[in-house]
Amino acid sequence: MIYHVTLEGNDHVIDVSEIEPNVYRVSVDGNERVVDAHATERTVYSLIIGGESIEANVVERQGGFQMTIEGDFYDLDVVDERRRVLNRAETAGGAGAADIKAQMPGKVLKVLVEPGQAVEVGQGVIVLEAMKMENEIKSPTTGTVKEVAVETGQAVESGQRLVLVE
Amino acid sequence: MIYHVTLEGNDHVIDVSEIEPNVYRVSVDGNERVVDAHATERTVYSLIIGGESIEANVVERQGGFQMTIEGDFYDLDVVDERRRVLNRAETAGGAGAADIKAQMPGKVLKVLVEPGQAVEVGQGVIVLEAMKMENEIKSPTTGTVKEVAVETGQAVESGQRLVLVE
Amino acid sequence: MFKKILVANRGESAVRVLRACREMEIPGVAIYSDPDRSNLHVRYADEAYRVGPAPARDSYLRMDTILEIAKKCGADAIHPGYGFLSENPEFARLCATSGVVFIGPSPEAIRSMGDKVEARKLMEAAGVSVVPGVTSELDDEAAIKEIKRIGLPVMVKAAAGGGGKGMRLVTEESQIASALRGARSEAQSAFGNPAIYIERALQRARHIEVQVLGDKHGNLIHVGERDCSIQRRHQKVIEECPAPGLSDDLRKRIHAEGVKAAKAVDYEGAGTVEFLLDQSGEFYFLEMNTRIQVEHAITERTTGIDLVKAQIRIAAGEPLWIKQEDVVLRGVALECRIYAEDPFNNFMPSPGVITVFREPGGAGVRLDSGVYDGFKVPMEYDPMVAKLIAHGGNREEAIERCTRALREFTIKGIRTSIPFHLRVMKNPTFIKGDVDTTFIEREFLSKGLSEERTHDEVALVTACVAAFRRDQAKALELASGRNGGEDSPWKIAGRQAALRRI
Amino acid sequence: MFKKILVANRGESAVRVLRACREMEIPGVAIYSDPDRSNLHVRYADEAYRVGPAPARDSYLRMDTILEIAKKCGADAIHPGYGFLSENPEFARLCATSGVVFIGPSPEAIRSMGDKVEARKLMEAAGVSVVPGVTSELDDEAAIKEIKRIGLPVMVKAAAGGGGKGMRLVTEESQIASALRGARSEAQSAFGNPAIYIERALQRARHIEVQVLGDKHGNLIHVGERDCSIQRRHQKVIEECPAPGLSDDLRKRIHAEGVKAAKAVDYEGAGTVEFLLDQSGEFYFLEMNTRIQVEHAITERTTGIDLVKAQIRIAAGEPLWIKQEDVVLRGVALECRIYAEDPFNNFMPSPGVITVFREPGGAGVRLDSGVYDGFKVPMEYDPMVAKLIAHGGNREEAIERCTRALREFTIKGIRTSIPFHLRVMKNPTFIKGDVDTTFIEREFLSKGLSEERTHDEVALVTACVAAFRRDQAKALELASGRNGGEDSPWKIAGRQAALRRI
Repeated sequence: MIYHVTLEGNDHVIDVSEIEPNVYRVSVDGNERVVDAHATERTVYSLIIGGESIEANVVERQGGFQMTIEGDFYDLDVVDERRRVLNRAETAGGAGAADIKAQMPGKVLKVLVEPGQAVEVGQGVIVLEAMKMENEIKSPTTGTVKEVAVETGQAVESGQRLVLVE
Repeated sequence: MIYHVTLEGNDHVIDVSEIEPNVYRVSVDGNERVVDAHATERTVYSLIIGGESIEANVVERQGGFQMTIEGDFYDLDVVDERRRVLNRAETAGGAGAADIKAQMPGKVLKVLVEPGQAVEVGQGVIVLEAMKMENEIKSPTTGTVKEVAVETGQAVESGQRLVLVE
Repeated sequence: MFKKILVANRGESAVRVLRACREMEIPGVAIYSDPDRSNLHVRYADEAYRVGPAPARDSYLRMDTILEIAKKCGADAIHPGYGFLSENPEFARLCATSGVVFIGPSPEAIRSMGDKVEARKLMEAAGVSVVPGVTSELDDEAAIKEIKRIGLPVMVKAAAGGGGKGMRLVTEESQIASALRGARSEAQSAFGNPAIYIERALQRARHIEVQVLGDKHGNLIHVGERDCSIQRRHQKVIEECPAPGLSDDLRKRIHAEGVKAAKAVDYEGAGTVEFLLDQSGEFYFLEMNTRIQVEHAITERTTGIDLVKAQIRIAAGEPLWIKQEDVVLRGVALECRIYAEDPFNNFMPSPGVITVFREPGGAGVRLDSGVYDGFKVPMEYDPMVAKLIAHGGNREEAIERCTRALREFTIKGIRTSIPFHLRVMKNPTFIKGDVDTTFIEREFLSKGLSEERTHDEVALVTACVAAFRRDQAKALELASGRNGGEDSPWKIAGRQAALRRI
Repeated sequence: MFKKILVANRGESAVRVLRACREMEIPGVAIYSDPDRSNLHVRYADEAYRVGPAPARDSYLRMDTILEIAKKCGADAIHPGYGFLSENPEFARLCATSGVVFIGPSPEAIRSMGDKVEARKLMEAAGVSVVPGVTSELDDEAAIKEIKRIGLPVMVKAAAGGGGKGMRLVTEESQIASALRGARSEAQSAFGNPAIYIERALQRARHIEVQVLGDKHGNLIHVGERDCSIQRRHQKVIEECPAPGLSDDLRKRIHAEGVKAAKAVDYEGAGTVEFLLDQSGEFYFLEMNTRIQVEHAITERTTGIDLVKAQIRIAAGEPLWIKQEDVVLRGVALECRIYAEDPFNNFMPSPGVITVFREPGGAGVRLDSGVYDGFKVPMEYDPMVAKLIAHGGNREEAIERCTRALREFTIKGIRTSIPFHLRVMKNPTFIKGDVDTTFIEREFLSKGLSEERTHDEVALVTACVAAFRRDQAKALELASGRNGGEDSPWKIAGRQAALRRI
């Protein structure tokens, strides 16, 4: 089975086949290896790759997987061939808008921008309070504020849109 | 909802209704109390009953539940009214046979009885090996061996019938 | 001894106290706010009662409700843990008038040490060096004058303060006005009191604190010192016992000053006298914490004294059972405070459900936590999820053990500060013991902190194996005659939840 | 120091050694049999290699395969842990000839102490008291004669023995013949050698053992003693360090004899000399274990010395870095061996999947285990799942802590010996320290052991709440338009497994 994977902006083509239960032949961009992968605690894999023993904590998300390996965080888009073609068609009409979402549940303490305002990468747009701490949410892109979806004092859920920048 | 519960041979009639989420009115043989019951780790309940905080680990089995509370083990038959009537009809034709089953996976080291033999309560019938230990399985009843379902050297699964005594 | 102890706290702090109760065979009572119903401290206690809704002011800070619960359940003593009501003199007084023993010092000791301006005066009177500054409340005009007299840099601090709130560092004259305004407004909102005072800012000072134990019979000893210089935003992150690199003479003098300070308020119970030690070897009284502290466990590990049980015995009237010469430290202990926060995203809080919780174990490791596998870390309270304490025969071994334990400690579902602690353990300046309160800023924040993703290959392989297994399972389900496409993820989740709920 | 260490063991024992490797920053290599692929030691290691199928003789006892793996991966040392090859002189010799360091004593020391008859001779020659008996191999006729000479009761023991196998107690003349036959046959099947010897059986003796450390440069010290009298079927269940109630003089004499015994075989590394202490205060050499022992952790806790790291340093040629006078014990440590077995059902093994694993924590608690939440305890190996070590300032506090930690320790899915340990902690005879090797038999087994079900009401209530929630969830599903009755539990389980497998 062939997957197209994007990690940190780099695309890879990966071919996976099962040799025996829990053992896979995996070819990453043409380099082949045998991977012994066992699921242990709910979301944790124990992997042995060429003798090296390592653990990965894997959580599926829409269109890919997130994982931690030795404390570091990886976020990967994973699509198979069919889905890839579909995705291309869907995103062809889209634009480079940045939808700034709450990364945790909290309370909006301050709104720092208003619709129509120009913002730069890293500029603060919202101050959220959670767990007794104030956290400034920054714009990931340079552009213009199209929408401010929350107001001061409002409670927000994780994943809720705060600001739309285009 | 009314349940008929058997614990250690004693029957109880218990009425349960939900007052608010996770809070129940439970009447045991006519004695009523309010129970605050939250599920925590996979099979563990945290209960608060009249201020007392206690934990129970609950696993469902066919026709009832098994649980541990402060390290001690409880095994309960739980049926609702409808099921109770059905059960009565089913077991009416049954007899007092003792089906001696393997309580753990293991290997049969010795068969100590043969069909037709008389056995007493506590008499050894099978020697099973598991985890480097030999364990003698004893008859829970006095009667006659009707069937020996395994042979020496055979591997058995947990729950598999070893001997039938009537 | 007490018949029943109510623990007026939550999470790790409450579990710590409840453990001491169990060891002493005293029934322990928990209180909980609504989101804390399934918290470990509730499950650990012998009894548990609801205290109110999520906001602390409506639950863990409700003195009247807490005393009512204590009376109702027959508790004859209350342990406040750390935080919440632990340094509230009014609560200590209310306990006394309600006939319940407050496990802690007298209301007077809490009050004098809680008012930082009064504490400075008391210490000066007792002959304890305080950081040069102004020991009186000041209006803005007077403050500006005093700042110029003392000379920059200075710290502007809330008189009612503590915990790093209402503090401003002033290094340039132009910052004075905004620092005064900022400190006052933060002090008003945090403590309901805008009063401030001025201290000289010590450059690259170390935070050294002396643990003391006093009884109700006039005995008071120190139980060694700790170094808590590793701080971020004035919050302690890593603590060490004993403090590295002090000469015997300096150590003895700091201990003596700690005892002197505590005696000045006739201190009863466990308390901590905090000092700033500057580069020249001079040290100054900073404040006294009139409660057990988060970092008490490292002192327990090196001295073998259970400080929480000591608090309880002292509050019950027992005279101190150890003499100063019995206090002997062995080895070195480190504590890492593990927070639910993302060190690579500006230490952003990371509440959520813990999906995997595998604790470190083995030689020299102690873990104090208030969470468990499947626990939902709430967004309403402090983000500390656990304290890891590592001990070794010497400092090198303590660091090795701490590193090993941090690597073992697996918390999934939320992000934690574990990777940050690991970097501190590998930092050459830390390993040398060359720390001061600017350590984290200098060594990490100013240099930027980013993840070291050295396992891209493993990530790629794992993602595809996971995708493959998912797709195979789906295909299998389809083949078995079920139309997997019909089931929305919600329905499957609903069924799973239903199964789980039994 | 070594470049890479292969750990020729599994489970808790392997994890213990791998922890030491991590602290020393030496890469650690695990080996695993087929059922152990997901074992914690495999996940903990830097590298892991399959060694064979389930039976130990085809995997963990395969000397050739293990040495092959060591060579292939570049390991220059092998740590055998405890059990399996740890006391196999042939393996130690093979390592030496293969150019891999065996972390343990010389093959000669292992061999002389492994042959119990030879060990008795050696000890007698060195002037160490041995249990009165016959130090030579005997045919049945000679054995009967000797038994009559020594006088009943006697122990018939396997010459190649250890671990309680091939042992028979003879209290009446009529038992002699069957005891000889039984011991020989068990010895033959367990050790491949039917040779036996005879010792006088000491009545109500205590098992006291001395921990020693020797280097390759002629230095050898003791590291205190332990009491391991609490045994069932000759297997240790609870151990204590130091041994309670010994006079200083007796303690010193036992230490001296331990050192004398170890020196007689030029002992290198960590080892244990076991003695039986009778009611009159006389003590006799029993045997020497030429490896690290399960219960080493309690000595680590009271002395502060990491014995596994000490083994590694000694094997690498380092001279001992501690002198006898540096060995100072602090407080008291207890170890409970937690087995997967049902104490209320004749200690029947209880393999299976651990569904909840909540570890004890807090002050004075150390946990060493090789399992985790979701782990399937295999039926093929030793049923020990964890070792709980509790330390206190004195014996009373150690027992309080141990009790508290046992109550915290939650293992679900399998039955464990935790409830049994809790009863020992509450037993007045144990609390007095009045223990000997018959303690468990006298205090528990002979009186019968049954559960104390004091929570019938809670059980009834919980069962019905669980049933109610299940039925409500089912009704909800039906109401949402799905026919829940159509789904067999197998299909639901299958779907769940598929979801879990991603």
